[in-house]
Amino acid sequence: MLDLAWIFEGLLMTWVIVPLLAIAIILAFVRLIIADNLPDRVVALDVLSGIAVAMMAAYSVASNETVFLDIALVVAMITFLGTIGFAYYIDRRS
Amino acid sequence: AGHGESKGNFYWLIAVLPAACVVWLFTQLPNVANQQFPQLNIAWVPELGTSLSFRLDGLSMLMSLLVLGVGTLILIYASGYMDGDPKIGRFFAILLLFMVAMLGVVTADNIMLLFVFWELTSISSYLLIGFKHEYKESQVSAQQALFVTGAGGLCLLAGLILLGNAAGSWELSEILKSKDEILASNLFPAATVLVILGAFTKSAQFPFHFWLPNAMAAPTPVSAYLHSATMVKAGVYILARMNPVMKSAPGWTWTLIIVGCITAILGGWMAWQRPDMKKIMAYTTISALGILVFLIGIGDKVAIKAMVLFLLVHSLYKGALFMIAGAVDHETGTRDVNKLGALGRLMPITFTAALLATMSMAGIPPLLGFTGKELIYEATAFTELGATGLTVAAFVMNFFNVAAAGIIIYRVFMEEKDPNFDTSHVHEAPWKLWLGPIVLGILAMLSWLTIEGDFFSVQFFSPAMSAVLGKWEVVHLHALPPYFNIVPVLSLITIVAGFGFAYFHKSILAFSQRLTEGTGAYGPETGYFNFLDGMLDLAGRTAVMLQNGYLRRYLEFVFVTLVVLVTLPLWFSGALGSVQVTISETPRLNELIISAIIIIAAFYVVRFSGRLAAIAALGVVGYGIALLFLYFNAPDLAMTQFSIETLTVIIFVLVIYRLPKYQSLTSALGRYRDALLSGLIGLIMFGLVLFVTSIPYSRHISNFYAAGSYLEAKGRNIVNVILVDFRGLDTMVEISVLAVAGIGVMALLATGTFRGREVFPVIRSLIFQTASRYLVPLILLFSVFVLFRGHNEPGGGFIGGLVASSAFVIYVFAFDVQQARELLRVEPIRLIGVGLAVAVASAMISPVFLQETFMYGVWGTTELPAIGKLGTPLMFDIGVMLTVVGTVLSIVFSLAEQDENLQHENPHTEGGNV
Amino acid sequence: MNLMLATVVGVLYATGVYLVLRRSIVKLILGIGLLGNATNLLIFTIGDVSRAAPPIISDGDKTIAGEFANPIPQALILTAIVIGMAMLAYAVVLIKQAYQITHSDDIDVMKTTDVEA
Amino acid sequence: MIVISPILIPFVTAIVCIIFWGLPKVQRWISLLGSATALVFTLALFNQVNAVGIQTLAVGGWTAPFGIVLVADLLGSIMTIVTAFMGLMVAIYSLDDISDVLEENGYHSLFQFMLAGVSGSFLTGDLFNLFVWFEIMLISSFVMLSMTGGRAPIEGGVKYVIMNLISSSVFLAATGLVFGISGTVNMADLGNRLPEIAAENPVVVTSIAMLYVVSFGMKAALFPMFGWLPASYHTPPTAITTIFGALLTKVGVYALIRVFSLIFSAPEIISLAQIVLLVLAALTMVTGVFGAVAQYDFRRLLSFHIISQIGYLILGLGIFTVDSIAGTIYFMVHVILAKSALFLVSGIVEKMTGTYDLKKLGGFYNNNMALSMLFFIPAMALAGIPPLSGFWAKFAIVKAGLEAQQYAYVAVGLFVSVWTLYSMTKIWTYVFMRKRPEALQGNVTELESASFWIRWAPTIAIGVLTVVMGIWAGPLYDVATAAADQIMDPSIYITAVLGGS
Amino acid sequence: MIGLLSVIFIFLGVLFILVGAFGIVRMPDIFLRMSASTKTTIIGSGFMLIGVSIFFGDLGVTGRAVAIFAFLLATAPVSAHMIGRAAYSDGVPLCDQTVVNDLEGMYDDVRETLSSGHFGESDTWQANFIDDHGV
Amino acid sequence: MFLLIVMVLIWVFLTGELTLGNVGFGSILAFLLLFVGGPRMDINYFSRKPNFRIFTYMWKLLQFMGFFFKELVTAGLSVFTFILNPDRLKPGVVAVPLSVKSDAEITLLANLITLTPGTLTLDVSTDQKVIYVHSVYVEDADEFRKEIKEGFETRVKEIMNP
Ligand code: NA
Ligand code: NA
Repeated sequence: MLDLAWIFEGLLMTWVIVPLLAIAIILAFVRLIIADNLPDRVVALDVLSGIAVAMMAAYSVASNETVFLDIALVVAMITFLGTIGFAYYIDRRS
Repeated sequence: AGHGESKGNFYWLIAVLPAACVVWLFTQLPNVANQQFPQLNIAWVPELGTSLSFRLDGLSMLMSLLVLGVGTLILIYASGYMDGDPKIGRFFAILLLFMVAMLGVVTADNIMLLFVFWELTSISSYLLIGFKHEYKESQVSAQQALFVTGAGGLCLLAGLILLGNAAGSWELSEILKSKDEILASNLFPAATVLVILGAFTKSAQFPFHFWLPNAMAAPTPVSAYLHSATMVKAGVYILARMNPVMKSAPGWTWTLIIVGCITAILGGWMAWQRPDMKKIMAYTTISALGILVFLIGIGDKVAIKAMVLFLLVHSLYKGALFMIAGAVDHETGTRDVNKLGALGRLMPITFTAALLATMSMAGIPPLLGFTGKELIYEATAFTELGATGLTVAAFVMNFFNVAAAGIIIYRVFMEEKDPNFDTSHVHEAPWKLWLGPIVLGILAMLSWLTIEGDFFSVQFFSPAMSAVLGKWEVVHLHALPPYFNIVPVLSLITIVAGFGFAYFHKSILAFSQRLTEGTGAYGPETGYFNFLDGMLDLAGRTAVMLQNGYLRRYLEFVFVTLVVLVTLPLWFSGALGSVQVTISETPRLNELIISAIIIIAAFYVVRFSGRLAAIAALGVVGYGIALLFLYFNAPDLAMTQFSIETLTVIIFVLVIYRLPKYQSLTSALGRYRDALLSGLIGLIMFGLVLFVTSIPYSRHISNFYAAGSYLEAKGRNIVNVILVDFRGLDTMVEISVLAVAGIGVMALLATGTFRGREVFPVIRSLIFQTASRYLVPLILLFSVFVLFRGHNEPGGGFIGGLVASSAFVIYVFAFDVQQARELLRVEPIRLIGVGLAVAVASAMISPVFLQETFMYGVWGTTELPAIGKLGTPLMFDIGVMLTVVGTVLSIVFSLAEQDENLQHENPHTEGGNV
Repeated sequence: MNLMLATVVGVLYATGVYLVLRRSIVKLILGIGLLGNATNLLIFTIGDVSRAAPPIISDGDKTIAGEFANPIPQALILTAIVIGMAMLAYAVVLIKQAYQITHSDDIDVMKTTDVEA
Repeated sequence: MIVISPILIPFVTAIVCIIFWGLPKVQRWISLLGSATALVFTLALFNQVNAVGIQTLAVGGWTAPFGIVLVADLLGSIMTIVTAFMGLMVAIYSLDDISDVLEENGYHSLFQFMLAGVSGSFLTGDLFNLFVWFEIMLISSFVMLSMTGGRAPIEGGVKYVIMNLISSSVFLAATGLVFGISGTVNMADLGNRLPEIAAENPVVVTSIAMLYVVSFGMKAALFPMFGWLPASYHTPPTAITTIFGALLTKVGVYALIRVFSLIFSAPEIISLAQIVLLVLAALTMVTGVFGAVAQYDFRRLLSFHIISQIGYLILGLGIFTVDSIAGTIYFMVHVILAKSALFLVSGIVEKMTGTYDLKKLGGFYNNNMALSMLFFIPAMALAGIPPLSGFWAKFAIVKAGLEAQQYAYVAVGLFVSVWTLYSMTKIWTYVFMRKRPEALQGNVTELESASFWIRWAPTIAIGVLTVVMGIWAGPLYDVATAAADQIMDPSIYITAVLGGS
Repeated sequence: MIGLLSVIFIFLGVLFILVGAFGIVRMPDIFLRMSASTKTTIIGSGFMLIGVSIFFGDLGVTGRAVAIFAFLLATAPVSAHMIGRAAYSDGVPLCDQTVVNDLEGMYDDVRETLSSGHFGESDTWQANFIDDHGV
Repeated sequence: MFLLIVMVLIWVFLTGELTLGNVGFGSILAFLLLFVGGPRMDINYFSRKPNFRIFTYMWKLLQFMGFFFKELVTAGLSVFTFILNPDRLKPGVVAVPLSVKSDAEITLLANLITLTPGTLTLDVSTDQKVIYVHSVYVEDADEFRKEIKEGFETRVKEIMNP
């Protein structure tokens, strides 16, 4: 029973949830590519990193490994810094 | 020449040394004659077959006597000639160096030892030719002589090595016994050619002869000693030495005969046209050297006999003549035969000496030169190699020698001087200058007189001749021809014709000089300079082509090399057929999507026209790779990749807006070419990855880590245990790399200039500032958490350090560097120092306190909350963390600080694009 | 899987090399960044990539049970990433200093040390 | 522990220097003390290796192939002696040559880190660890090269940095690939495993070996990948040029020797590698010396000579016999000494005249006999004139080459030797023999006493060694041969590291 | 059952994130995109983290999930604000549909200030407002 | 003090280890870190009023959080609608006068605004009198201002001034 549940979840996670997130990444990436100004790209990058955090949460369930949550925490924190850095740059050049 | 005040000097006393050696050599003559050759053998560089082994056989004895005997006289002479020259000490030093070297050449039994001395003679010759170093002529001539003899020396080196290898021995005495082995070697011809090249350059044989007349730029004692009596004979010596073996080489005989002949005749032809006494002597020296080679070429017993005797004869008279030229120059201030004349009365002793020398040169009894010339004719007149031709050649050689002798004695000492030339102050040279020539003249006479005695013929001459001949022969020389044949007739004709020519030569002088100059344009010296210029030109072009200043070109060279070399094995093995490719399991959708995004983003890094857009795309590549790491179970890696990528972006951001906008600079063709090249590299790496992943992977070490990580190294996160324990040394160096990067950035910014594009001040955000105040302690707390759990879960000192530094970097962005510094309280460099010290200290605990090895992990026993056991790896990780914080902050602080200074000091400086 | 990763590696190398060969100094440095990523991914790919568990020993276990991802390439790449970042950081600042001297994005301007003026 | 001392001492010295940040005068003495201590320990290490055999140290107590192992064989310990010696000499020379600003910005710790990197490269028995040592050596050199600031050091630095980063990338990729086929980066373990793998996959393994040729070749400044060297080496202060010229390229050569003798020695690989190395060596020698003769800058000329001499070293490696490797080892030590002495002389000349431009110099033969000899002897050593060090070096390689029947390459070597001699006489003529140009007359400053001895003492010491290496070549060359014996029989190394198996 | 519950939460989270991602592609200007993305990212992650916590049912995991969420909550609006003001001062245009822009002309780059305009200066406005709305 | 407690709590959350030892360790750690970050931080903010009533405050806090999460989910759902109907947007930037004064209050308000439906804080005026808010749907600017002030600003005041 538990095994079946795990298979169900595993399949769902691996073949539905995670790919859906990957599609979200594609969308954000498309924004990054088609953007015609830098702030737009930064937004896209910020969203990308947010999705990455979500991806890690999902992946921790998919692989039954809590360690991926740790990465999510670090990534959430560090990508904040990245966004701030870009914003600083945009401020400085304008 | 020196007209300085003669203060007198005692350098001549040094001559006692060679004189004493001469005496000792004389005591050894009987031993040599009994084939009891004195030997000395001391190991030197056994692995390279070189030993300090000397052997004094007949030929060595003859040469040594010349080197030391003439050397003795030269030292005395030089003491007079160089009197008053401030550099006389230097001169004697080099001269003595040469003497030792030359003595070494002729007495060495080990061929490499011989070569060592050989090269030393070249170098001392270089220094002596360039002795008057401020003159362009000296500089060029010295370099030329060294270049030619140096090149020849290298040929000789190769030849000697081949010879030694063929013979299986490096000792001359052994090599000469191993004739059969040497002849059997297929490298023997090559060895012979190389040895001949070495000898020809040294002994100024055509077409390498041109350096010798130019070498007359040296002070006259040098010309007398090196460039006539001794050093130039080294080439002849080596040919004579090798004669027993090499005469069997194909082409040896005729190469030597023809080259010797050309050299001898050419030298003679050039000699009589020169107005400079020293140049006349130089060319006749070339001529004489040609004769010696020519005789070795003929190679039969008579020829060798003639060769050995002529060698002695020439050294005696030519050494004397050079000294005389120097004496004349010393007293009159010129060596020009057109100006000089009638010196016989003013310098009677010198004249006497000159008379003796020129008579010997012309082959007139009672001087040794007479027998010398007799033997030459005897060698050619009865040879089986074409007596007529060779005899005619010998006649021409001898004719020019006689003519030159006549010109010197007649034009310098006997004919009227140039009326415009003032000789009122001219008087006899000091004794130091005439002693040498006189002694040599007397010796030439004495030896002729005693030539039939046992001492000369048996003890002195025969052993020398036997050495060249390769078998022991005792000969008895005759002062006068024992029986009548064509030889004395030839001798007589030569003398008459030669002197006659000397007397009348001025009438055709102008014409011949024009002829010589005309042909000289096609001569080997022109060739030499053309070669030199050509090579220098080629060198310059090569340098400019390769070192063109364009970094892109350098990189293209590298990448092309990479493509060629890495694909080389394919071409050699024939095909890809030998390579197996296995495709492992199918990728999942999300993996494919991320991979596709990485690829597209990578292309956009190339395509984007904005710099920041490109950096953003690069960030996507990095994040994408981090996700791949995540997918394939590398949590630490994913975490680090995310952090590093972000940090890189920050650094780019702090730097890049000062950089100019992109320009499209490369031509379309260039872009296609680069695209092709980079595509090839990509393909190669793709292929290598595919091939390598198709080879089964060995997990022997991975399994060891998995088994030992917790039980032996007390950590559950195997990656972290590898980093701080199994491969802790890597990490220790890695953090030093970080530290140095930090120091480097600080140093660059400290010494660099502060100019850049115009920037605008930042309006600080209240919201951000307030938020950071609360975030910073939380982030710091989190960083400590990451540090402590690293050993068992993803994290560790490195990530912890990055997290901690991010807190301070946030402060830089929210407030300014000053406030961030106040928050940190210490200089980042101190953190680096302490961090590294802690890391090293953790590694040193075991060796210092426990007699264990470096970095051996030691663990405490008490379990602490959230941390677990304390141990040196944890301490190491703390060191890592401190170093990382120090480095990141030293980089970010100094960059941001420069940024702020720029803003405050000169907000509107024009920098901008060019 | 190896085919996919090898493709990514190949593309990263190709784009990296292409950028490194540009005349623009900024592109040059971006190229270096890409090459660094390419190399890290290469090591990762050839080190027996696996979808099994992360190389972490679970609480309570003494050794790792079952399949696990190969920890060695991970550790090697971690070291390489850090070193790469240090190098890149230094290079970026150096490039900046160079620009402040030459006032040009064109690397071809920088040849005074090779070609005598 | 003595095995790690040549690395640890400079490493710790560097760290102590950082701790004394802000006190450059204190750092000076620390640096000197550290350098001197390192020299003592390297000698002791050599002594032990020579007496007992290869010494190993399993760092952290993790035995090979699981942990990182440091291995001191004869070659490694010889190279660490040279490193420590040159370190000490240049540390002394730096006291006068390095400006206060550089000292304040961490010169001493950078210098020591670089030495640690070099020694680490010579002693590590682990391929990836070698990469790491390379990197610390490189980044320290990056900073030292450009920290003076100004156009030339920065421009030179850009080329140096970018090309070395590419080289490191290739090294890392190659090491990754080697790791991928074998599962190990321990050199001895690789030496054990790779021959078998190479027999099954000759093409792949040989291609990977070629990546090492590219990477180490770049570091060693092989044709046509040497562009970074002449672009940069003449730009920093002389002390820095000297230590770079002495050690950095040699680490590349050392690495080539190590990987091809120990790891890629399988016949499938080495047969092709030999051809590649020989061709590259020949081209390197020729282009290097051509570059040299075309120069009119003292240090640029010498820089091109570094390249040319690297060609000789690789020639020895390419011939790949015990004799040729012994020659390469001897040559390496010789060329480090001779070239360094010349660089140091160039620094003395520059200090006195303010220029490195041959066209502006002159007159030293007349006015400064001691300096002339200080130049002439190492110059002749470099040109291979007996009985100085360079002669034996050249002779050994030529002899080995002829014995191995590589006639064409030997011919190239000899040809280049002539041009080496030529270019040395070029400097001799311009700087020493000829009359001082008028612009320079009266503008030559004699060094004050302290400055004089700081510069002269190390220069003399190195110059004397070129003579000692010539005169005392017998026993020294025996050591080189013993080292080469170890190199050419990888089983000695493997057994020492992995134990008898 | 717990598994199903967690999957539902996670799925909800993914849905939000997907919508947010659509948002940044579809919205006409950067401010609207941020409006869309900031919230969806936080909510999406929040739901997912709830799902994760349920799935593992472990205090440590829940703690970390809460920490992540809290951190996102604290940083995401700050990021949005920083990008937003940067974009505005960088001159990124507001879309054509924009009806009002009170920020126009308020930034003073030379004095490095942002003016509050008549909204801040006018006490009367304040007073009127208070009168009208009785705050 | 407040921050110290928060930090200890977070430490316990992170480590997932609710033992006396760990709490003690976390406290020491938090104290040390606050010592590092201390002077720059407004740590005395919450101890300004000595007559602070903890249970009342906790209740207010819970209320506040409930309101906030409700708004947050509403915000998320509203995104659904406006993404699907981009044509019906009426975006604009509105200046909202502030009655809250302290940095912390303004920041909290600004962040809350960003997290609520369709709004995004762009900046705060230098004199801290006005907050500029971007909204996806501005029918009436004054109405919008009112919503902000009545909704979040009031609650922020309450929660920050117990
Ligand atoms: Na005359
Ligand atoms: Na770690």
